[in-house]
Amino acid sequence: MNHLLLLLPLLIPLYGAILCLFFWRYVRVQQLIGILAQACMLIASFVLLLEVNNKGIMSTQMGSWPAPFGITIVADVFSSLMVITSSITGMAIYLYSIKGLDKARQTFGYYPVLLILQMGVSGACLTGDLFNLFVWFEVLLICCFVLIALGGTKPQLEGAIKYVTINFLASGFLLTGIGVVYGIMGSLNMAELAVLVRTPVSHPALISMAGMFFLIAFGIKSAIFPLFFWLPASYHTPPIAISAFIAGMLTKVGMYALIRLFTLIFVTDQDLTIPLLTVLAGFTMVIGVFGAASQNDFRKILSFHIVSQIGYMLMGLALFTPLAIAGSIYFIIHNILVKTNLFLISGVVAHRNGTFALKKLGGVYLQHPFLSLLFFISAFSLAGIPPFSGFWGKFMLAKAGFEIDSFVIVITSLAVSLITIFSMTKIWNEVFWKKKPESDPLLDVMADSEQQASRMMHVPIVFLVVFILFIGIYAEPVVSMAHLAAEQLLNSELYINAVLKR
Amino acid sequence: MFLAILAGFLFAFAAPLLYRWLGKWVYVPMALLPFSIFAYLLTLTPSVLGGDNLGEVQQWAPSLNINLHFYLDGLSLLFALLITGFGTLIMLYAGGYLKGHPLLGRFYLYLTLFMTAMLGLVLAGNIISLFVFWELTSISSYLLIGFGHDKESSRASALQALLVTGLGGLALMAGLILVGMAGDTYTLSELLERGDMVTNHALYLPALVLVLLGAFTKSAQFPFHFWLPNAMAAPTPVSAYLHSATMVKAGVYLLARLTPVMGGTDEWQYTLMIVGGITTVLGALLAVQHTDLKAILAYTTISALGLLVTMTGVGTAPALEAMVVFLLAHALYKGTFFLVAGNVDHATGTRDLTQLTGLSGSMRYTAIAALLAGMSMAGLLPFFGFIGKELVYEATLEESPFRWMLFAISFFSGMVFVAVAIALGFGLFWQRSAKPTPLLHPDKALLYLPPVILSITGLVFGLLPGFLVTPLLRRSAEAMLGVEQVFELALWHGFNLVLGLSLLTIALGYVVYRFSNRLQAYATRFNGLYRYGPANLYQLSLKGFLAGVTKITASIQNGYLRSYIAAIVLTHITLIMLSLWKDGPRLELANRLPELAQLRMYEVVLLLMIVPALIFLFKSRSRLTSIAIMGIIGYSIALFYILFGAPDVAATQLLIETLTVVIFVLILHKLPAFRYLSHASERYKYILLSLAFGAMMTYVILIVKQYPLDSELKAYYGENSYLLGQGRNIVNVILVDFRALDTLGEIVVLAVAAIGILAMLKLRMQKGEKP
Amino acid sequence: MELLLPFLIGILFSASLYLILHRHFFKLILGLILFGLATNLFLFVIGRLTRGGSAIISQSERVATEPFADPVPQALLLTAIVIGFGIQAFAIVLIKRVYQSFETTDLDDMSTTDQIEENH
Amino acid sequence: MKTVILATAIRILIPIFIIFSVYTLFRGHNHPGGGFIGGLIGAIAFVFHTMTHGPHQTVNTFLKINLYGYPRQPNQSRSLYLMRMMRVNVWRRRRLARHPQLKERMIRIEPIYIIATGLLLAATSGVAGLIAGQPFMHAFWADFYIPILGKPGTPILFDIGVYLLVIGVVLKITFVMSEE
Repeated sequence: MNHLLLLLPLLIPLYGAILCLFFWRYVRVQQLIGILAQACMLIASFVLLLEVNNKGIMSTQMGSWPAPFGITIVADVFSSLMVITSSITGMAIYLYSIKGLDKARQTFGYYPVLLILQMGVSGACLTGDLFNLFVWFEVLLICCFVLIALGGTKPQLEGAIKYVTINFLASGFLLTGIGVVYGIMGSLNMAELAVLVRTPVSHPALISMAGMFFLIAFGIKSAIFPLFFWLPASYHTPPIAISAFIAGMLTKVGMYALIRLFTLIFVTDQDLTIPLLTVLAGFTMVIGVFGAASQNDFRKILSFHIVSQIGYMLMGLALFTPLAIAGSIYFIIHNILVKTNLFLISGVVAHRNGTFALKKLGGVYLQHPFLSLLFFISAFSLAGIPPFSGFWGKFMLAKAGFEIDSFVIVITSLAVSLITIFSMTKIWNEVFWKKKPESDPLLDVMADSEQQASRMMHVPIVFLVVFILFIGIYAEPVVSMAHLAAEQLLNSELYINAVLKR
Repeated sequence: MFLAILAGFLFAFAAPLLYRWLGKWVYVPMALLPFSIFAYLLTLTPSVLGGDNLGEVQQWAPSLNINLHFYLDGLSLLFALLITGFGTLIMLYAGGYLKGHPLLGRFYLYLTLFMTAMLGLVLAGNIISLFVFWELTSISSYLLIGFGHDKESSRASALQALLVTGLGGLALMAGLILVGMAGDTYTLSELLERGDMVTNHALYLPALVLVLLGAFTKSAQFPFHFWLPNAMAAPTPVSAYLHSATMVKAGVYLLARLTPVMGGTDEWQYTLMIVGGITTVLGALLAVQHTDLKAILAYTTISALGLLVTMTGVGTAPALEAMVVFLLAHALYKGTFFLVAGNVDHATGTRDLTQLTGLSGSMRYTAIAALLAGMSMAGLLPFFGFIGKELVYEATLEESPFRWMLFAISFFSGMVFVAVAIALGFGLFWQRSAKPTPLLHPDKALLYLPPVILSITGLVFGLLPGFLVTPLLRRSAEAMLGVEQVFELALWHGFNLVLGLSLLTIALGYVVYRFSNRLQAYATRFNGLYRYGPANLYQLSLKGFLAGVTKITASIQNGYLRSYIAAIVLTHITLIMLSLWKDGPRLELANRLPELAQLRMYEVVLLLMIVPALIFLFKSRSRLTSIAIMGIIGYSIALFYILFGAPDVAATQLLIETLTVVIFVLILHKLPAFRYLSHASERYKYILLSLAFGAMMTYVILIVKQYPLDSELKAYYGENSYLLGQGRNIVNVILVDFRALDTLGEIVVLAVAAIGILAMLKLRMQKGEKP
Repeated sequence: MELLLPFLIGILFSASLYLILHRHFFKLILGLILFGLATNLFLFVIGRLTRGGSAIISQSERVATEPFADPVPQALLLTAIVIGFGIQAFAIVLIKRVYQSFETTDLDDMSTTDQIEENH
Repeated sequence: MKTVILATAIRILIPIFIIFSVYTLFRGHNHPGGGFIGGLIGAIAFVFHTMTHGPHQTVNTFLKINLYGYPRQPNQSRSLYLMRMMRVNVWRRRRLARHPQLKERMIRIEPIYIIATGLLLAATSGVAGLIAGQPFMHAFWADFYIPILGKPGTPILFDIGVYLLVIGVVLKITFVMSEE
């Protein structure tokens, strides 16, 4: 059963995508396949999470080749949490896309690409092999390229060119990094590498040098300072259904890889990495939130906030205690759900008002009280107001920081969180509370049928809010799983034994 | 208790629905909720007064040691009764005040949410869950202040309140975490017994600073007092409830709650006394300056809060006793006054003191309530306010180095309170006037009943102090002191110094009232000082912050791809150098120089092909030439792969190169002629950066290759690829068997690329996208 | 040990980066392709080189005999080349579309999505 | 580029290319070659065809199947009818096409479908292992040789999937591009 269970998060979207390709011309059928695949994904990932949570780390060797010679697919709690979060998000995105994305885009491969994107996420989270990780990242990358450019409007193209260039470089760095690792240690299996770095080697500095390649590569992909530039340039350009998923998921997968590698492999030179990561985390938070505070566009504010929140996750890694890493993991999950949801809400608002610019928006509070409530919950979750979900992550990180006397970074993170509150209330004030300004007649045409359609668009938002509220108000299950995940990460023996079957 | 909180939240979210069903009668169920909780708490009172501290635990987040502990002792009972009792009246009052408002349902939602949060705050027995409720009060207060959301000023005030209390909230969170670390528990009942452990801990000082920051922002202490008057943008029921009786007292509650844990040290005492003292005086001063009813009330509230903080800081038994009594008295009369102000505003449409006069004729019951509250506030004899003031004076006159200072502070504020009490309780209504202010509508029962009830309560408590409130207040003071303490409240203490001072206060207060016009005129001269006040500082820093971040962001996210790439590559180089800096291996190139002698022909040839090709590439301005040169470079590299035993790679490289050239030709042949766009100023910088990057990569290869590599993979594949993998071409066996998953991923990439290219060339959105 | 190859790779990296840093997007795409080539070569060289013997088990043998080239970097390289091709093809088409939409070849003209809108 | 000589040359060369590409595909497991290289070789043949003749011509020549059919006579046996149909479609299509009762049906092979088939083959070759309770991509080999093609097994199926996909991808890309 293990073999199948571990592969399902890869195979379901893959077969879904293949089916979609066969029904290339029939959008309705593709929608159906998509929903079906999403439902299966949800179930499969939930079962996987339960299994891993109960039985510990599971692994399966591709092609029956013993590790480290083949490729290992391995699931610990962290990766299962990522997979289930991605399938929750994926479900929401699908529900949204049906009404929220124009038909033209849907006909040009939107569904298969989105499914493959999910496959890439699952692959990146489940693989136990460094080069395979690279491959899955390339899958993610090409899907993002395609999705960001899908439709080819001017801003999209402009965003895409920056996105493509910088991420292509990142892939290059990643590949060179893998080359360096292979050149030093002669293996690609992550568990095997973990063993090798822990045995005395003649040249430890080389390992930390290799680590730097990965830090840069995944740093670019997860948008940490000073490597994040592509994100604010591109994430807000495609239609919301696309940016919501990319914005919610992608950077966090990069963060996943960073956490995985820097707890498993690149742990030898912590005198260097920990201060370095701390500094980067601090700057990422601050610069990201500054950017968000300066923007006046719904989506751009949200995009810059991604950067800022990546800083928090990095902070957890930099503090490097079980609690801190658990905090990071919790934060990642919270952030994926909340960020996706905020993007979706911005999409619904823009769908009704025809714009994302704060100055042209207004009056949503009176027109759509229910949507306002949904936004309020999500926004204040993001801002970390208790009892919503962001609080727990913030709390765990702050506590972990205090426990090892890292006062500066904790105070920074709290200050950043205040500015986050500021920019969320900015959206709230401008979009929801403010009276709608005298609007452009061009923007304001919406037929009744479209109003109906936009009511359908609430469904995914409610779906996500349920999860957000759940992990906020009843945080215990996720928190305890995050603790377990952190324990597994820091106790790399568990991982090594599960993969190498010792 | 848990059920009470839960019911609160349920009712809160049911409020909009109830409004839809019940229309204007929605206030009935909404008032019933706090009333039943009030009644429930009353049933618990005997056991609390008997000395039991009731506790209750609900599991919440046990893996973080955060549980929903509830803890009911005298102090929390006092506050809880205040919250629910006053809450009942406010719910009724709001039903009248906002009758017909389209958003009444939402208003009740926020108000009930707030009430529940506040109740949770005072009942919490775990400091983190206390914090959770604390923040909930902040956001519900935000929503209530911004209730009139059409107005820019409302929104700005709401934001201000949220930012200031949010700042405090974050500090408080940090502080409480530190307290928890110092006391090794978050559970209140345990913490209360570990006072020494906390105060002697190394983290005590930072924890203290952070906790006080939280308490001071919430309770509008100097220099964070400025948000409170602005928060009066909220509808009056909110001002009365949140910004006078309950939420602002949350800070005071926190200080009182933590007195046994963190109190008693010099730092605690001095900070509280100094900040509280400044706030008391400042609030009183500012109150005199204003003529807006709610502003006056807000500033006197600030002053009263300052006095409460000061008393908490003094920390002696009489001081704490005075504090709880004054707190209750203040809540009663100030609440009344706010409701009265709301009535006046509602009925006349104005809140300006100078325009209002002679209302007693038309608003009789409101006038009576105001009179009673005024007498209590002024500290006249049979009222509860009198007891409060007596006790405060007594406490300040205790033997201590600061006694005169403390006395002066409380005396000054008392004087202003008297003046305000006369102005509001008497002048507004009972002063004869030739032209009473006309009313828009007659006084309504729902509007005047709550203040009347409140003010009468003040009178009853004053008349029968021993009977009704003493036990409760005693238990509260004991909760702060941590020891049993017997004290009795009495209305009449006999003729003594304190009574004399009280009389003096009243006399001087009357003088202030008489000359208030002149005082105000005089005070306006100092308006220039506002420029240096914290309110203005807030505005300036907000503006400066926005300008600053815009500038920073514009310079970092400047839109130029090349500067992004330059930054990334620079970071890359820096980090690699950083990692090799310290005890990194040194490159020993010197002893490998002889290898140069074994230079192979092909290496030289390759170099001779590629380097000139690159030079041509830079020089060339024709696209086709560039493409051809790229082809040459690609083919040379393929050649090189052949030489090193990689025929598959070479073949793939060749074919791919061909395809790339084809694609280039198909796609780019219609582009315009090459113009040489360059950036002369930056060119040298970029050349330098590129060289550094190349050098780094070279260095990395050289240094990695300095060490031998024994790859067990190579050996394993060599042995097993035929025997187990059934193939002689090891590379192919790796691709389709050993590492077939890579290949699967790779073909997926290709498929997606094809879809992408198809979509990009075929799908052109004509008009702007539909989001 | 091939001493010149690392330098050649360095030169390739330098050249590609310099091209990428140009304003003209045709140069950008050339730079990207060159960067891909350099990366591939880097991967190949750093996995150690074995001259001559390719990683193919001859008909007479059942296991590979030394010296044979390390097949691992080769396999990785093959995957990387193909992936790189997919991405490059996409990038080339992207450039084409960008040109059609913007009618400029200057990357500096494409900085609108990063700009901050005024709110007043 | 549309010179007659080149066009003719390419038309003649294409079958050779395709046969060679299939050969490369199958020998790849033991000699240099394999799905990728084979696929690329095959695809490049089509690419040249497209460049010289245009995408429509390529589609018409290689990716279009004309099927002919006529309704079954009531007294005709099913098997006989099927035989006839096969004969019509495979051997004598030209001549029988003039038959008045015949209906012509054109099937165009979308390259997307080739891509999908390739992916399906590659993925399913791995699923075989899962069905047998083994890990994904567990290899199953037949124990006999087929001349030229070698030993059949799931990895070979995988390689065929790769081959098809590469052809599909390159075809799709070049068609779209040359229509520009």
